[in-house]
Amino acid sequence: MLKNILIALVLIGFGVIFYDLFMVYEAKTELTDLAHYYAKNGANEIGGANLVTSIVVTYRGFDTLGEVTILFVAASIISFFLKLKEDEEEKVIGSKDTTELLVTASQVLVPLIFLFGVYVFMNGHLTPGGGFQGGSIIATGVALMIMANPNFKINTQIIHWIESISGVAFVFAGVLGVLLGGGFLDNTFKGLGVGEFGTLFSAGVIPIIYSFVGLKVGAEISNILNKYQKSQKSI
Amino acid sequence: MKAKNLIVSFSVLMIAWLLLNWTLDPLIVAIGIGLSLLISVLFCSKCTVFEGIKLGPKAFAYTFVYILVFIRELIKANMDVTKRVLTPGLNIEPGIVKIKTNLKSKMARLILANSITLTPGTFTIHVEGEYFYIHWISTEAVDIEEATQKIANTFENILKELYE
Amino acid sequence: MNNLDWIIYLAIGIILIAMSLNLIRFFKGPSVVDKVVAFDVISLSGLVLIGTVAVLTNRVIYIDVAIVYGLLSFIGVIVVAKYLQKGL
Amino acid sequence: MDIFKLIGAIMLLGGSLSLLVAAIGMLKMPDVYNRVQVATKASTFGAIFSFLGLAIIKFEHWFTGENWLGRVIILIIFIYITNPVSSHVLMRAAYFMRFPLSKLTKTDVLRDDTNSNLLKEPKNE
Repeated sequence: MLKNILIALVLIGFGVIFYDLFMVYEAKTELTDLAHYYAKNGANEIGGANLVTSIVVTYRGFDTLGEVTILFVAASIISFFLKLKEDEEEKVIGSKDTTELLVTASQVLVPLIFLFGVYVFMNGHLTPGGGFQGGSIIATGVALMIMANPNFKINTQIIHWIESISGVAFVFAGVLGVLLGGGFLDNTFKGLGVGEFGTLFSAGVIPIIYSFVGLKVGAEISNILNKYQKSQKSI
Repeated sequence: MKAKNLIVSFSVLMIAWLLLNWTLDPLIVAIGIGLSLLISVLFCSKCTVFEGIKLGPKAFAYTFVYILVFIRELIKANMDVTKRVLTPGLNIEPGIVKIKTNLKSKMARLILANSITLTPGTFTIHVEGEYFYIHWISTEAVDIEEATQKIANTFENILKELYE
Repeated sequence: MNNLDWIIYLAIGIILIAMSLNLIRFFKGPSVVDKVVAFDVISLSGLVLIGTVAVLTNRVIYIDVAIVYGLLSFIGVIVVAKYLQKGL
Repeated sequence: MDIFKLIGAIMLLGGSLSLLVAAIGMLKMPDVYNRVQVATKASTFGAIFSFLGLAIIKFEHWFTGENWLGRVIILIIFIYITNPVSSHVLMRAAYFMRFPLSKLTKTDVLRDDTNSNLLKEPKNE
């Protein structure tokens, strides 16, 4: 009885808190100076429908480069500290360990999840997605595969190749901006234009840069998951 | 068999890409073709999910039959659940029974299990070889043959036309 | 066009009531599986709420958000089930 | 176009009522297995039906402009595959953790088969 009263009190408390939040909330309508500049000139200069993407990739491109680097360093340190055992013996899986239905469902779903991840990072300048989000979705697919099948092995070689190539390509696209455009990571190359506003092929090289960021993030997080799984097996 | 796997996987991915983008712009279609090819070669060169699928006008027609039957059973299941939940008192007789299926294809077994889960009163709790263990909210039959007859036969007959 | 919006708002109210009933089961649930199932039903209701908000505010991109949310809730339930069974 | 909005809104209402039934079933049923059973059926149906209703409300956007129909179809297929599978995995975990069945239970074939080692046990070496 006391427990039920406690539950009711907790629920009422939640209700009061959220009611206050909901009623007191007032949207900010005034823009600061910097935000005013972005809102006024962003769409014309960059050509992306999603202004956040323009800011993340172009106005603050160095910041994104740094974030990708942080993720890379984190992945390296995790794989450095985990004790890995490189034995390739296959575990015997009984029917109690994993269900056949989950394995089948994962085999159907994982390609679709990968496709959706690619869709998210290619449409980063139009929808509320982007490279980091798309990469995380791809890594979710890898996590599903690992969970469905305990004997699943990722080809680490491919992951490392994808990661290095996309990292180099990201910097290369930035340097191309110096040569053809107005500076490092400038997205509007001379003679290329920004394309028609609101279509997939607009906003210069933002979709391409975001694709590289997405591939790199997906590869790094998959690598972390893979390393964790390997260190689990050795216990 | 391998080529068939690739073709089915490729077309599923391509349809999903077109549904997501909802346009027939040639560049987007080209990107979709390349991407679907890449992903299906990466994942489905060894996979066994779509093995035994039948392609052809008859299978196409039976897909619609399956969807119609499934919708009918889904609505029936929800009438059943609503009746059980809203009438006062517990009029349930739960039990776990065993049914036998002859389906071999992985995808067909997944669809069969999902259909059993979403139809009136039954829930797939464990899969072991050719036996499915079913949690039944109002146990009407314990015998394997009789339970199979009552639970799985409608869907199994349709799925046999779609997969072999 | 606006005269039919009250049905949508009524549906939102019903979904919120359903979510709070599930919340009771979530707090009370005798076993951990009860809690996870309650969480699963809450996330599915949340999915429908996201869709409803997308229709009310006329923004199609919220449906993408719903897809990602459904994916995450699926993976979350499977992780918990695996953990309960034998430790990942 | 108003008729489509009416149909869609009524479908949305039906779906939300189904979600409410799922919630009441969660509170009423006596053991884990019956709860999962009722909640899965009702909530899956509720979600699928509501999203169909939402797509029908936006009927005028089906062939021009924003892509409502395609995304909703993807979402419905996704819910159809994932929700029964995740409930199945959860219920299996509950069963093999030996959560008690309700006293009303009539028969349990799986318990007998597990005890007589008909199921394949993983080998421990």
